[in-house]
Amino acid sequence: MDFNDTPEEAKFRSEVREWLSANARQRDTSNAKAGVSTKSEAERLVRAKEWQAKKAEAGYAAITWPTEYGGLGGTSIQSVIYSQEEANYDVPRGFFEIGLGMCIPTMMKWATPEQNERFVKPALFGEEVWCQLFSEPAAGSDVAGLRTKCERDGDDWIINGQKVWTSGAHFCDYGIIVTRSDPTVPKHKGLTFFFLDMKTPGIEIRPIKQISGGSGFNEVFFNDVRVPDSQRLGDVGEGWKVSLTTLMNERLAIGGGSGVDYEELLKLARETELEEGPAIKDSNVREKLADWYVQSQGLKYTKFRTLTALSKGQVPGAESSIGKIVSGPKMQDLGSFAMDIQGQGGILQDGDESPMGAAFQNQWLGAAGYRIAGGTDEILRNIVSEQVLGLPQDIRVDKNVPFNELASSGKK
Amino acid sequence: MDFNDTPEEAKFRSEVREWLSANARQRDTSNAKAGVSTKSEAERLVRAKEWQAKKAEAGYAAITWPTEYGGLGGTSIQSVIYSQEEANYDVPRGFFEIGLGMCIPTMMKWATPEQNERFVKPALFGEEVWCQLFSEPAAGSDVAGLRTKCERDGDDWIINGQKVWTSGAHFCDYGIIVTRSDPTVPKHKGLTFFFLDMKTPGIEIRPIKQISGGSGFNEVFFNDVRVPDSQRLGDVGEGWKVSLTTLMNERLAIGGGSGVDYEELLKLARETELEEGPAIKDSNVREKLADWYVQSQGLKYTKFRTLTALSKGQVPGAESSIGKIVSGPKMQDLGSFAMDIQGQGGILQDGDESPMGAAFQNQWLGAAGYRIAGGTDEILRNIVSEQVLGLPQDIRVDKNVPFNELASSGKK
Amino acid sequence: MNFDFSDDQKMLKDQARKFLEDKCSYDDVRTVLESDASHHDEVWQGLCDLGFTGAAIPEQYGGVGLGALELCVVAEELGRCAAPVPFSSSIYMAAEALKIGGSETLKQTWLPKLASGEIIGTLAAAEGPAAPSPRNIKTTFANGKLNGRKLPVPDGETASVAIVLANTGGTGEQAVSLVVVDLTQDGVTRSSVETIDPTRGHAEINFDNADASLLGVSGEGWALMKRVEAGAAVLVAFEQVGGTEAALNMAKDYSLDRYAFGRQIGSYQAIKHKLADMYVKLELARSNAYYGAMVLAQEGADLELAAASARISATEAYRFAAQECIQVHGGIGFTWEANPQFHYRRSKLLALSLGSASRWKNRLVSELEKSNVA
Amino acid sequence: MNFDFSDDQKMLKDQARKFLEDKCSYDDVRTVLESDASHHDEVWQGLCDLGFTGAAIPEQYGGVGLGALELCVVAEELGRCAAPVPFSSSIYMAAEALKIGGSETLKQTWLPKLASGEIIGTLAAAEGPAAPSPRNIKTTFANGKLNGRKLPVPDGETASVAIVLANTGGTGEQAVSLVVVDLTQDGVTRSSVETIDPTRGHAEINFDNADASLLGVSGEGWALMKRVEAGAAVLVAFEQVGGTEAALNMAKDYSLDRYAFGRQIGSYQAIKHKLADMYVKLELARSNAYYGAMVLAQEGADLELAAASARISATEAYRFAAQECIQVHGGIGFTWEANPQFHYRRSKLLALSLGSASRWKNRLVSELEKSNVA
Repeated sequence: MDFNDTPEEAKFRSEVREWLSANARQRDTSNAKAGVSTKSEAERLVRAKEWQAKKAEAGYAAITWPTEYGGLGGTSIQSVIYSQEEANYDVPRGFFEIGLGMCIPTMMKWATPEQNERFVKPALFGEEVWCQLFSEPAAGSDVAGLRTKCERDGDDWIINGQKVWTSGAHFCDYGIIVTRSDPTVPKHKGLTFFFLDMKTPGIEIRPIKQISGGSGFNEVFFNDVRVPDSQRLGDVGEGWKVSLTTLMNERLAIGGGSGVDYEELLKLARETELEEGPAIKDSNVREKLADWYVQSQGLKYTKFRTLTALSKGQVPGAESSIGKIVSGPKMQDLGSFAMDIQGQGGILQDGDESPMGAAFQNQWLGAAGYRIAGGTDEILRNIVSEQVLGLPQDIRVDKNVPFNELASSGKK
Repeated sequence: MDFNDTPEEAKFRSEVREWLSANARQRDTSNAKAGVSTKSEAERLVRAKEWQAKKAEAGYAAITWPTEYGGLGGTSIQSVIYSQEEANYDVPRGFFEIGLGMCIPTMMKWATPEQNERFVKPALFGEEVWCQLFSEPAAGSDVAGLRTKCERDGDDWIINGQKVWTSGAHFCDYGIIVTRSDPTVPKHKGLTFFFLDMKTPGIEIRPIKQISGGSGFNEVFFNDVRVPDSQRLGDVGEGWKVSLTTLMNERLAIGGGSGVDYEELLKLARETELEEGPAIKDSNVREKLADWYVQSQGLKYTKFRTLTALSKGQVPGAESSIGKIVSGPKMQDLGSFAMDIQGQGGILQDGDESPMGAAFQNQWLGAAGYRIAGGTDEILRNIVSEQVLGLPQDIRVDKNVPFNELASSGKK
Repeated sequence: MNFDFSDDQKMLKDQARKFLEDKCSYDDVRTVLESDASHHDEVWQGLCDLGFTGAAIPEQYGGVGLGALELCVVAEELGRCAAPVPFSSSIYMAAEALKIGGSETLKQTWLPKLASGEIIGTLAAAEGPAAPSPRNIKTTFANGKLNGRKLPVPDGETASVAIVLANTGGTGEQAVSLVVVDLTQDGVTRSSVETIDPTRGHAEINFDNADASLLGVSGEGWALMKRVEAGAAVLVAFEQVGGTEAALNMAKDYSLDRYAFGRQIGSYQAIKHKLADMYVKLELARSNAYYGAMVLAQEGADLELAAASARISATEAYRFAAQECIQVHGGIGFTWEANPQFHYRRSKLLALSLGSASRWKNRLVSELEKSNVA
Repeated sequence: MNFDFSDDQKMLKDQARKFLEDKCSYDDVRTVLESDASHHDEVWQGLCDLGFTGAAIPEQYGGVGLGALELCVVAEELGRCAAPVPFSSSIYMAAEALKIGGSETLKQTWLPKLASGEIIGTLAAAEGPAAPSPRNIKTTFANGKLNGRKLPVPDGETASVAIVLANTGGTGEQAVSLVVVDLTQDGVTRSSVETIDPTRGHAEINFDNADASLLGVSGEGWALMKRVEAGAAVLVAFEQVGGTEAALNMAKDYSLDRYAFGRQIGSYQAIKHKLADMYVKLELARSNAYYGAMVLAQEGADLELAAASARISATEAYRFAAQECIQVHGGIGFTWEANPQFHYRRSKLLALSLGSASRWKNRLVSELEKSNVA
C-alpha cells in the first residue's frame, strides 16, 4: 500500500512533465487560491484555444481517445496523471470540458464518419467550441420532461422552445440538443436529438445572473430554428437513447468541489478573536475544523482509491459518486461558520476588509448553487441509493402516459 | 401575555388541589426523577385500581366526558389543570390511559347503549382494564395492512392471527381489535372491528423483551378465538372507519418525552472532568447544552401555546404535532453525548458507578425505541407535511388493489 | 394560561402586514438590492407615518407609549417581507439604548426624532471581522472626543445619531462605555461598504475627534450593551420568525407548483420531510420568541436567558428555512431574478447582526450556571 | 498509485471472513449477550489457532511476523460480525504497547503468550466515568508496587496481564507512566461490571500493593499511551468500518424485504436517502482508515493525524449506521430478539473505548496546528 506510480506511470509522468515545462509556465503556488485571472473572457478564450491546439498537437488533449480521432489511445490513469501535472502549470481552463467530455463523445458514437471527420479534430484543437442544450425551465432533475419541440419540414426540422443552464452558449460554435418530436407518446419515447450551428438564425442567447452576481450560464431561446435532418443523431423518437450517451459522460466532466477549505478556516481561526479569546482555542471551532478536515481527507483518499482502480486497469467502484454529496453542504456550512467566527463583521463582502478577500462570503453565496447544479443533493442520494445500493426507484407515474397528458404546473 | 389562570381556571385548580391534598400524598420533589417504584406490577395495579376508583368517585377520572358516562362534562383545559396538579402527587399511573383514552371512547361511539351501560363505568372506576389490538408484525406504520383474519361462524366470528406491541395485554380484561374479514377487496375495505374478553380461550400473550431489557409490550396470538357477532363494532367491512375513532385519540394519549434532559447534562458537565479540564468549561459542551435547552424550552412554550388555545375554548393548532419529532432524537443524542463526556467510563451501565444511576445510558438505549413507538420519526414528518402543511400524500399503490394481490414480503 | 398576543396587538400586526404586503413586495425589496440606496424610503416613511417607529417610545418623548409586545408583532411582519428599512438599528438598538441608559437630556434630544422617523439612529460596536469585546475595542472616548473606526455600522450612511462602543480606559469589562454621537458633525466621515445583504445599508464610519457624550455611566458600557442586545435579540427573533415562515411558505408553494417525473415535487419525501423540519424549527422558534417577548415586556429577571433562547432558536430556524428554500427551488432558486435570495441573505445578516449563535449559546449557558438550575 | 491492500492481505481477509461467517453468526454473539461469559471462547480459540492473534507480532516473539496491514483486514472482519472476543485489548492494546515500549525481557515474557492466545492481555487507563488525564490519575506506582482502582477494564476478568496507566509522581504530562502487571497475583482483585455492550466483558480491577514493572521510561507514560492509542485507533477504525458495512447491509436487506402501503420500504426516499447517507459515511471512513493503515504500517510521522482522522470518521459512520439500522427496522428493530442491537451497542462501545470523538478532534487539531499547514 503506497502512493507510488508503477514504472509505466512514472515514465508517462516524466514525459508529461518534460513537455509541460517546455511549453507552459509553472503556477505560482505561493498564491494558489487567489490566482484568478483578471483578463476578459474573450481574451481568455483566445489563450485557451492556443493552448488547446498545442496540447492536441502533442496528443495530450484527449489521452484516452483512439489515435484515429487525434487521441493518444492511452489509459484513464494516464489521463489523470496528465491532469495532475497540468494542475501545477498556469494554463487556461474551462472552455473545452463540455465539448470534449460530452458533446464530441456523443458525436463519435452517433454521427456519420464524414461528420466526425469534419467536427472532431476542430473541436480537439480548440478551433470550435461546443455546448450541450438539455435542461429546460420545466425540466431540471427530470431532463426527459423537456418541451422544446421539433417539427419536420421537408428535409429540415424546425425547433421552437427554450433551453436553460447552458454553459458557454455565448462563445460556442456548435451545440447538441434534445427536443420533443412527438408529445403524444410517453415522455422518453418522443424525443429526437440533433447537433446544430449556434449561429443558426432564430437562436437567441441571454446570460443568467446568479445570486452570487456571476453568470456562467445562459438561457437559449429557439424561434423557428431550422436544422437539416442530416444533423439528426439517432433515429426519430430515439433521442433519449442518444442523450444517455451524453449523460453517462457528465459525471466525469463535473469536477469536485474547490474553494476555501479547512486550511483557510484554520488560518482564519488563528488570526481571529472571539469574544473569549482566539478562535483556534475554542473547542467548538476545533470540533468543526476536525470534522471538515476529516471529510476533506476522506474525499481525497476516496479519489486515491479510484485512481488505484484505474491504475490497475479496473473500472472504479461506486465510491466516486459521493464527492459532491459531501462537498456541497460542506462548502456552504464551512463558509457560513467562518462568517460566524468573524462576528458582525462577517457580513462584510469586501475584498479588502474581509479575510482572504471575502472568500468565505463568496463561497457561502455560491454554494447555494453548487448544491443544485449538476444534480441536487437529493437527486445524488437517489442515484447512490438506486445505482450503488440497488434500492428500488421511486414509483414512476410518468412512464406509460403520453407526454401531453402528464400532470404539470398549470395542468394538474 | 402571561401564564396566569383565568378566574374560572384558578377556581377549578384550587378545588383540585384541595381534593388531592385530602386524598393523596405529595411527591418527594427532592428526588424527582429517581422516584421509580420498586413494587411489583401486580402490586402497583392494585394500588392503581384503588386510586382510579377514588378519582372516578370525585369526577376527576374523565373530566371531559359527559356526566351520563361518569364524567364531569368539563373542558380540556380543566383536564390539563387536573393533570398538572396530580403530577405533584405520588399516585399510581400507567394502567388506564389506553383504555380510557382510546378504547372506551371508541365504545362510546360504536357500541350499543346496553354495552356502554355495562362497560364504561367499570373501566372508569378501574375495575376493568382495556387494551388495544391493532399493530401486527407485518403492519406497523401501515396499520391497515393487517392480516389477522376473522371468519363468520353462525352467530360468532372466529379470529386467527397475531397482534403485537400490545401494552398491558397481560393484565387487561378487555380489548378492542381490528381484523380482516375479506382479503379479496382493497385493504381498507375488508376490515371488521370487535371488542373482546381477553380471557377468551385461544388467546395467548407473550411479553416482548426490548433491547433496553424491559418488556412493557406483548405479542398476542389468536388461535380460533370465538367472538359473538354482538361484540362487533360498526358494520362488517367498516372496521377501518371504527379504527379511525381510536387512532384519532391516540396522539392525545401518548405523552411527551421524559427522561434526562439539559438539567441533568448541566449537572454532569459541572461534575465531570474532560482531558483538558471541567466539561462545563468546554465550549463544545456549552453549545450542545444551549441547543438542548432551547429545544426543551421551545417544546415547553409550544405546549403553553396549546394550553392557551384550550383555555380560550379553541382547538389547538398543529404546533402540538412537533413534540415527538423533536424529543425522540434529542433523547438519543443527549444520552449519547453525556456518555461521551464520561469518556471510556461512559460504557458503564451501572446504577452505582454511572452518574445519576446510569440514567444517560438507559436513555440512550431506550430512545432507539422511543423514536419508533407510536409513529416513527419518518411517519411523523409525513403527518406534519401532509396534515399541517397540506403537501400531497405519497403515491399509493395499495388503494385500489385487492388485499390478497398486494405485494408483500415473500410475495412480490 | 394566556400565552398569546392580545387582540389589539393582533390588529396592529394585521395593520403592519397589510401595509407591507401593499408597499413592500419582493419587487420593492429588489429595487434596493439593485440600487445604491441604503433603504427603501417610501416603505420607511410609511412605517413612520403609521406610528410603528414610535410604538414603544413613551408619549412624553413623542412616541405612542405602547410596549415591547407591540414592537414584536411589527418585527415579525418586517421580517416576513425582508423589509429594506432601518427599523432595527434606529428602534431596537438606538432608541432602546437611549430609553434604557440615556439621561433625561439625551432622551429629550433624540427620542422624539427617532419616534417620528425624522432621523435614523444606529449602534456601532464592531471594528471589522472579529467579535468585539472589552479586550479589543480600539475606538477611544476621552475628554468628550471620540476617535476610531467602526465597521460595519448598520444604516451608518443615513443615520444621524449613533450609540458607539468605545474604550474609556478601565480594565476588564470596565474598559468600555457607550457614547452618543451626532453623525452629522465634521469629525465624522463615512462610506458605504459591501455586505452579503445589499438590501440593508451598512457603512464604515471614522471618528476623528468627534464630539460625543456618555450614555449611562463610564465603564458600564459592556453591561449596558448586553442589556440592549438582549432586548434587540428578542425583537430580531420575531423578524427571523417572520422570515422563516415566509421562506417556508415560498418553498411550499413552489413544491406544489413544480412537477418532476409527472408529480408535484412536494409529493416526494425528500421535499416533504425538509418542509416538515422547517415547520418544526419554526414552531420552536416562535414559542421561544413568545417567551422572550413576555419577559421583555415584563422586564423579567431572566431576560438574558429568554433572549438568548429566542435568538438561538430563531437563528437556526431562519438559517435552515432560507437555505433549503433555495434548495427546494432547484436551479431557479439561485438565480438573481428569483426571490429566495432575499431570505438567504437576510437570514445570515440577522444571524450575525448581534453576534453569532455560538456567542449567544455561551451567554445562555453562563446564565444557566448562575441560575443553579441543576 | 497503489492505495489498496495486497492480494495476500485480501486472501487473509477472506480467510477471516469465512471463519467468522461460519463460527460467529449473530446467534453466536447472542450466546455471550445472554450469558455471563466475558467472551466467546470457541471463536477466540479459532482466531488464535488461525494465527490472527500473532499476525503482527515478530517471529522472534512467537508471532507470524506480518504487519499492521494484516491486522487491519482482520479487524474489519471482526467488526463486521461484532465478534465477542478480546482481540482488541489483547492485541491492539497490550501486545502493541509491549512491542512499542517494552524491554526485551518484557517482550520475551509476554508477547509469545499473547501471540498464541495462551493468555489475554489488556490496557487499563480509565478510573470511572471521566476522561483519564495526567492530572487526575489516582492509581499510583512506586517502589515496584501498584495501588488503585481501574474501571472499566476491557476483558479485565479474563486477562492475565495488564498495561496500567499510573501516577508516578512527576508533574504535568510527566506525572504518569505505564506499568505491566501480572493480574493473576494476590494483590489483584477484580469483578465484572455491567456495560452497554454485554457481548464484550469489562471489569473493575483493584490493585493492592500489586507487583508491577515499568513499561518504557518513568514519566513518559502519557506519550507512550498516546502512541499506542493512535495505532489502536486505526485498528478499531477498521472494526468500525466492518460494523458500519454490516449495519448498512442489514438495514438495506430489511428495507427490500419489508413492505408498507404495498411497497418495499426501501422505495421511500426517507429510507433511500438514509441508506445513501450511511454509504457516504462508510466510504469516507473506509478511505480515512486506509490512509491510517498505510501510515501505521510505514510508521509515518503523521500517525497521530492519520489515526485521529480514521477514528473520527469511522466513529461517526458506525454511530449513524448502527443507530439508523434500528430505525429502518421499525418496531422489530428495538426488540431483544432482533440483531440490530448488536451494532448499536458495539458502535457506542468502540466510540468510547479510546475516548470520545471530541477528544480525538482536539488531538487532530493540535496536530494541524503543529504541522503549520495553513
